[in-house]
Amino acid sequence: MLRILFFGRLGDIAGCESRDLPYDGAIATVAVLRDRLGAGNEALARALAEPQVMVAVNQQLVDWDCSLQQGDEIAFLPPVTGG
Amino acid sequence: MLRILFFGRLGDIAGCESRDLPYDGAIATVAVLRDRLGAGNEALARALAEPQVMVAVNQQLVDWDCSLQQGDEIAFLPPVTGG
Amino acid sequence: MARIQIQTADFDIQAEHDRLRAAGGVGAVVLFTGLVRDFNRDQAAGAPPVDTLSLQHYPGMTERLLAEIVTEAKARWGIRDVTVIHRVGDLAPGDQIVLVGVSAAHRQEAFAAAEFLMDYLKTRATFWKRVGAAGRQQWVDMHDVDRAAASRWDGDE
Amino acid sequence: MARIQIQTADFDIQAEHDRLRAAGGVGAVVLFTGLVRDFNRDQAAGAPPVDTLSLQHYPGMTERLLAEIVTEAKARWGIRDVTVIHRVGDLAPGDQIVLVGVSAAHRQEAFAAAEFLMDYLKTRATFWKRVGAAGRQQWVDMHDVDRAAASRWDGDE
Repeated sequence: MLRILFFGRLGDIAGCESRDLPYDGAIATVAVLRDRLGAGNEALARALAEPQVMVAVNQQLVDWDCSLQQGDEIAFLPPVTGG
Repeated sequence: MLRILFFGRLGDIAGCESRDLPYDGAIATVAVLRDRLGAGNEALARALAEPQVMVAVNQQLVDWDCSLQQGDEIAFLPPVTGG
Repeated sequence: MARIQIQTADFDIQAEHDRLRAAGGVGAVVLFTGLVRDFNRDQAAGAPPVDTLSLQHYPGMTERLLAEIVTEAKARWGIRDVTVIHRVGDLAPGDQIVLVGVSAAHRQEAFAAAEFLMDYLKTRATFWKRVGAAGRQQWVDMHDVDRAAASRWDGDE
Repeated sequence: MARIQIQTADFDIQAEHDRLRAAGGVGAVVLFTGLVRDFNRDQAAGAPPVDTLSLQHYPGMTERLLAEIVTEAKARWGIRDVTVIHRVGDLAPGDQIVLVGVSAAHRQEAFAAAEFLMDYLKTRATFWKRVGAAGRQQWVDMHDVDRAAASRWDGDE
């Protein structure tokens, strides 16, 4: 299983703040996961492809070619707006 | 009468924080006053001649060639150290 | 020393000031407080005023990022103590939202570290604001001015 | 708005913060507090620690200079409210000595104005410090670092 988190407006576009996805070996990288999540939702595909969106795996910022493992937590992060 | 104020270490050197001096027309400018005050006290003459010492007449900073009038308050100010 | 808090509750200025002041050799305390304003920087003229603000964050990751930012500030400046408190959840205009406090021997270090912490907090820490105005909810965009403010610290990394 | 005070009494951080926060449209409050340290910047190694500090000022002129500095800060930055409180008389290590507070819509203005006020206060306002260590009284010299800090604001005058 992969745990997927959408923060900020990405949650609105995804229709949820978190979801689980069965892990399979074909989801080799975060980029592959992003494409799979966008496949059924064109607005989400566009939003996740925006250059300012960042991704964290197990709470560490990573590049889009980061590989995934069973049990990983993947968070999609729009530009932060705290403070 | 002229009212003369010495602040900071200038008070220690002058031996007082304030003194009155009878006004006479010969004290044409602040520079003349400074020289007269230093005439009897070489340490004070040296201290008042230091380039960082400033002078105020009636609580306004002035140049050394500022002219003086009966009743003026003249303050000699070493570099400030508040805050 | 450092105190890092993410909380729904309000914070107490006097208590935080007392804590920062208690570190040894302190000559300067800088306290920054951010408040919920009743307007937005880029708000169109005539737009309804903001009446609610809600703060989301990424639990776990936020704490770790704030700790990193504080560690970086302590490495850059000789500071005595640091406090970062950020509220989450629902807030109203005028509410206190964030506090950054620094104590140091001298004011230059305290000011620089506090500004650095705020700039990095605004551009790195995983918080997201949503505002409501006249019943309509909207996620806030990152301000270009904040990005520019944070980038000024990059030169000497 | 502005509050300028020269006083022997201590000041209350919470009350000053509340006052600054009460101005309309405030998104940021910066409070600077200066404390009497138990050491001097240029103190020789092994010198006895400072145990008393006494502050002299030029009544009337000081108030006028502080008002000028505050007016200049308000002309340079869009700030909502300003507080400057400076204590005079006898103080002890750890005591609060000066408070500069600024409230503004945005943090950049609040930080810049507070730093400007402190830099100018340190180099222009007619206060003089005398410290005592091991029974010996000594007038404090102006720090070169303060002169340099103040001069950075001169470019855009």
